[in-house]
Amino acid sequence: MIFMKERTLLKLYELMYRSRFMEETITRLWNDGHIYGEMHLGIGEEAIIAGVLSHLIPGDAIATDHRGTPPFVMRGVDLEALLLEILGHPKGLCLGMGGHMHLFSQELLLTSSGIVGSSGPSAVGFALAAKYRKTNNIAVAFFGEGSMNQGMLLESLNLAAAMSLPVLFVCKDNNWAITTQSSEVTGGVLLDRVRGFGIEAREIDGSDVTTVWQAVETAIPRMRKSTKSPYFIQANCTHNEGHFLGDPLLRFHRAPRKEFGAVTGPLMKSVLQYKGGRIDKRIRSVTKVLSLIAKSRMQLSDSKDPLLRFEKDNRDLEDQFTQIKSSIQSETNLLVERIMGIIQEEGVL
Amino acid sequence: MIFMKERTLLKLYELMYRSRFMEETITRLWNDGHIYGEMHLGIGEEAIIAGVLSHLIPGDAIATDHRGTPPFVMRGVDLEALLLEILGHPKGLCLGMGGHMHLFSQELLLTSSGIVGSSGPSAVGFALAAKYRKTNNIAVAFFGEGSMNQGMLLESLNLAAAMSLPVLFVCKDNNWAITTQSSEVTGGVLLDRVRGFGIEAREIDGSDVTTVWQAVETAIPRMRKSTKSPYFIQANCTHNEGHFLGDPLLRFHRAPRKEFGAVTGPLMKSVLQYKGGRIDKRIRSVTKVLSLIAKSRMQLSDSKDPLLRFEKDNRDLEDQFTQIKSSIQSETNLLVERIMGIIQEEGVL
Amino acid sequence: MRTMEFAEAIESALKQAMSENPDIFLLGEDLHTLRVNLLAQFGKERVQSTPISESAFLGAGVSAAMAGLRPIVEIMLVDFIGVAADALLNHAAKVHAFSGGKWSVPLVVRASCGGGYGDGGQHEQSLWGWLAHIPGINVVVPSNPADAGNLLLSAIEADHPVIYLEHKLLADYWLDYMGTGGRENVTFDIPEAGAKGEVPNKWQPLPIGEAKILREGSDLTMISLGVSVHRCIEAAAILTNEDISTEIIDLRWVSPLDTSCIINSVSKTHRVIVVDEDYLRFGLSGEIAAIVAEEINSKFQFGRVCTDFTIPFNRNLEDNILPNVNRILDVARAFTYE
Amino acid sequence: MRTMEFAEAIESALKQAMSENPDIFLLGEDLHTLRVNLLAQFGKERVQSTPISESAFLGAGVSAAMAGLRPIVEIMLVDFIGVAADALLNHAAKVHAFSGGKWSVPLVVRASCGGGYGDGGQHEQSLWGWLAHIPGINVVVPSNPADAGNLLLSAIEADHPVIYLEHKLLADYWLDYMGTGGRENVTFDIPEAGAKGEVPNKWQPLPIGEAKILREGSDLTMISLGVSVHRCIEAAAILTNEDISTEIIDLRWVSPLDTSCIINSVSKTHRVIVVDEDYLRFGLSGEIAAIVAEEINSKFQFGRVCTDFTIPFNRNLEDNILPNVNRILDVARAFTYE
Ligand SMILES: Cc1ncc(C[n+]2csc(CCOP(=O)(O)OP(=O)(O)O)c2C)c(N)n1
Ligand SMILES: Cc1ncc(C[n+]2csc(CCOP(=O)(O)OP(=O)(O)O)c2C)c(N)n1
Ligand SMILES: [Mg+2]
Ligand SMILES: [Mg+2]
Repeated sequence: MIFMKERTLLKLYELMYRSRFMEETITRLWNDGHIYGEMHLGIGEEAIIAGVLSHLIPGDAIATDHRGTPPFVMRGVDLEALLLEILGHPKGLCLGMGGHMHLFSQELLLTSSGIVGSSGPSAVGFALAAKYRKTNNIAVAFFGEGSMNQGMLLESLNLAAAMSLPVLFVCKDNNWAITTQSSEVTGGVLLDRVRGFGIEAREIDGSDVTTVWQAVETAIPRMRKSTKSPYFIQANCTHNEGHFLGDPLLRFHRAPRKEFGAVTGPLMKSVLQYKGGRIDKRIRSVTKVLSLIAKSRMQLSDSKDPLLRFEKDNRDLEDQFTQIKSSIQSETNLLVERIMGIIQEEGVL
Repeated sequence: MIFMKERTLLKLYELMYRSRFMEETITRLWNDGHIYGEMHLGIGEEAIIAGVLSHLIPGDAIATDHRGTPPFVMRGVDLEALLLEILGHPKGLCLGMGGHMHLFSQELLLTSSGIVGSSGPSAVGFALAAKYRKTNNIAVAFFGEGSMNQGMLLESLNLAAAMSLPVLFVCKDNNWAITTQSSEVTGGVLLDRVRGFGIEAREIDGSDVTTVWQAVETAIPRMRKSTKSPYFIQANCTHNEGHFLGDPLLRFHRAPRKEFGAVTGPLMKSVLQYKGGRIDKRIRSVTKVLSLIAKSRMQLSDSKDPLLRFEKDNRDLEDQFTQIKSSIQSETNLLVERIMGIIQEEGVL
Repeated sequence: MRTMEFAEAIESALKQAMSENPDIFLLGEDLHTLRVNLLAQFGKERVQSTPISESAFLGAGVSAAMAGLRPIVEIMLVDFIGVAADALLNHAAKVHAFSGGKWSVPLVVRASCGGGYGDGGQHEQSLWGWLAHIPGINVVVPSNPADAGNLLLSAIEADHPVIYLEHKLLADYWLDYMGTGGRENVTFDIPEAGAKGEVPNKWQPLPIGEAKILREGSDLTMISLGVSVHRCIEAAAILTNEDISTEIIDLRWVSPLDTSCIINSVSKTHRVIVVDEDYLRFGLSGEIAAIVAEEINSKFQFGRVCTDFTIPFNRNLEDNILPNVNRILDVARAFTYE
Repeated sequence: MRTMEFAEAIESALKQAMSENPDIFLLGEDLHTLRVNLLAQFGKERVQSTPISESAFLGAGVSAAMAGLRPIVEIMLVDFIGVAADALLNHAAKVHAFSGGKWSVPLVVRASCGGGYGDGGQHEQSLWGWLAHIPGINVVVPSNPADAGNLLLSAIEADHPVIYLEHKLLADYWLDYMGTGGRENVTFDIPEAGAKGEVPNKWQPLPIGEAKILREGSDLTMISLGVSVHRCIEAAAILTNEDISTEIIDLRWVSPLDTSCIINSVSKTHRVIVVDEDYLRFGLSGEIAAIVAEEINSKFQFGRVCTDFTIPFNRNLEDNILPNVNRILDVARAFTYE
């Protein structure tokens, strides 16, 4: 096992739990109808984000994807401003203009975007700026494995390699892209692909924060040196809320009777429709869909939960963990109270 | 050495020479001011094109890049229509609407495009159609090595692999993209990159038509089978007219006095300008530019010319070659005469 | 006649078309779930799921159409078309012209569009005027179930590229995915007549470029499409009480525009408000002004209610940036009526 | 005052700007040759050559600008912007809005544009109206050397994204590369006053969105930009002989449009012709009609001379698709003059 200072372990736990509790809070607010539109959480990715962010220094930039909340929380954005933003409040971080997919902090060089793959070019540009200014800063791109088929991300791998830029590409691999299993639409092996661009790459267990921490600890110092270069980390994870809150696949497992009836009616009608494909093909299609729904259940499992795992691996720190948790909880709950106050008072979302 | 039937060798020679002589004719017409705009030739690529096309069957599709003329000639497009099109004449293949970068033949499933990388998606779509229709046809994409950094081409590698489509990707590698040496802006090794997408890939000498012929002979049958898959060939070549007719880099070597003066004046002025970068950087920049110009000279060499090479390798066929040449020459010359007649008569280009 | 919801109508028309023509197939992300019923009926060759590679698969759709098939390529949200714009701009739109009219591209690009449900500025754009700027492409935007089905057939049967946009406030599954997520405590201003309505027993293609007069009037012409036509209907009802008689044109086709329908109406009313959820400038509303100005030989009053800014996430701000009834009324009331 | 050619002016202004502000750097394909003089003066950190990866390096330009630098990202020909449109549509244009106005993107996108030299429909587009449709981006198109230099400074100094388009008929090196290729036996209709002219000794940014009246007149307003303003000047001279007094506005900025300049002029003339090399529909010409119709309380005659089709390769066809003097005269003469 990797040797890490207790202080570091506690710091990592704190980062992860703060993000987790914030997103659980967001879930509650979303369920209560206080947040409109989609809500993509980073629950399940905390080990990856914390393991990376704990190595960053001031001036490093981070480009996130549609799951921007954890990096924003862990990088130290004012939580009240962040939560207000996610609620769409005019006093939010972005005056309510952005919402959870379009969070921005100039001060901390943090961006996000709802366009798949765009964190690649974005991180490349920040790294370019760092190199141009001859600082030792780096830029991190967070994205999912599904994004690895998006042209601009592939281009940005090459661009970072060809221009020798200090970009840490972090692929959070849950093997799902909405309801597509990425392995079914991805040719070859991602790490080979990345190495084919001349970038050093490594696959790690993204549910284990100490593994992530250690991998990044090795990677980053080289990136900061005067001979810059990009680095790529592929880290597995699971989103146990599925793609977003209210994920239609997961709804099956959570409210099977209601959902199943709504879907299988039209589905069976389609299978039995007079015109169409050969019956074996139809059956194969339905089987495929059903098996997809079945597979989506895996996401619900807690076995890959980075926080549970960390707690289990560090039983000796249990007391401290409990303390961290309760202080974060009460902090966050107070925050929510204050915010709901603001919202109620001003009467607008 | 590969054993090939004499008939095949002569056929290959005929294909190559017909294209060569056509493009030499085009060069003349362009030099005489009968053709407007840019003119990208495939001179130097003939071995690659002929080696691939000689294995195609009716119904196979070809997506070309900005150097579409050789595939159009070799695939058997009506040469009068083709040449009239390149001249922009309303009686041309595309009624004068396209010109050499936008040639289209629906009958022969031949397309071209001036947008770098677009032959990738285009070939994928044709292959998709072939597979959809359960034919044994394939689709070929021709593109340069510079295009290997364009997102849509990278995406199309993955798409072909993931969907198991019979696409033959042919990368014509001259290591130049206009005035950029592609190796300087390309991370890693192209073949690795391609294999990383799960595509079988091979590098060959593109100046030797028998090598190309043999490689494609091995690749294609597997692609036509019911278990479809893409294949990638990287074949080197040289364009001894540079990027296009009137290539500014090559003009240096052809009219050094005139061009050098015109360029070095402002260049030296810039180097000596009061404000700017440190003097060593400036000198390094100029050295870089001069060395680029020097390197561009390599393209002028005949040593990689596929026709000369083929003639040398097949001295025993010299007489037949001479015969083929003279009959193509007289055919083409007659064609040009006829066409110039049409143009003069109708008074319009 | 039967009654259907908007998305149901699209699916029903697709089923009819796919049953009749084996050359039609679908290509796009997540189609095994988004089009699960079609998958169940037609099998996976006809409903193909792709990686997140819009520029490759839209480009592939162009050449598959050139090969004689009738691909319907889905771009989930029209906002994402930016990553694949070249396939439209330089390929789909140009092959017919480049080939001297000899080779056509019978491609349908299907995408969801529009806002009003709190998803932010990268997911709620309309962009129909932007896309229609490119010569060689048509754009169609249905506003109700009957049109949704019939116009889809028009798009499929056209021998040139047609972009078919379905508004997320009308298509229930989109709104469920992107807006409610299965919740019952969030609501949106869904125009009922757009979300559900009578549809023909057999789907029939409508003529390309034909607008529809939803309401006749003599004082004022409102020209709109998609969800906004329903805002116009609401506004027109209010204006009736103010003695303003409103004619409403549902364009249906952004391109080609039904110039004569527009001209006829404005020749009568001399007042026109374009209500267009796409961006204000350099788009549809301007084009309509130009057409009227070119063709009408007398003074007319012109106003427009469009989206003039990046769409905010905040629901209040969003509702005010997108065309709404009050903004329409403001413009209508600012006109002079003799 | 000194005299310069169009491209020389741009380079000269760039030299001035880059000397004064170390945050300015260039990013794009082949810059080591296209910008060789700047490379020689400033070194390779300031003039960076890229692979053919427009979406990545334009996207990178956006964040480099967000990091406080002043990147000038070159897209060789504006026609190629389709492969990188997302970076403009959803990023460059939106960061300022999304961040609640807190984070700006001082990015310049530089590209060549325009036709008239026989390069075909994928290399001769203008697209300025297309790009200007997106809120959050400005577009500028100079028509002469003095403006070319000064407006480049305006673009660089702006704290938001500006697309700077240089017409290939004006910029000699582009025409040499793409049109003549060193030949002396092909000629093009290059407007002399656009290709060469007096320029200030020190470049000065001009106000953003300020048009320029090139010629005063009372019967007819021609509104144009880029090469087409010179076609207008030619047409106006001919119209003088027919007793038609023409006012010519060189917009310079497509976006923001100089609304008051347009309104003032048309209020006087009541006749307006937009001469716009970009595509006819859903673009600049329509926007101008809308602005006039919104603001002017009387009848006006409106006509436009634009590009209404994929640009043909054939030079004759091309010359007739692009705005030309005869087409301008036709429209002007079809107006009624009391
Ligand atoms: C260019 C583009 N195409 C499609 C989408 C729709 N979309 C949003 S998230 C997503 C899946 C992304 O998968 P992945 O990158 O693995 O991230 P994950 O959601 O699994 O974290 C898709 C297809 C989009 N936002 N942008
Ligand atoms: C998307 C796009 N970007 C840039 C260009 C300009 N351009 C035309 S050809 C070319 C170089 C292509 O290099 P390569 O693919 O190696 O082909 P080669 O010319 O060497 O045969 C470039 C950059 C273009 N046509 N399209
Ligand atoms: Mg994923
Ligand atoms: Mg090359």
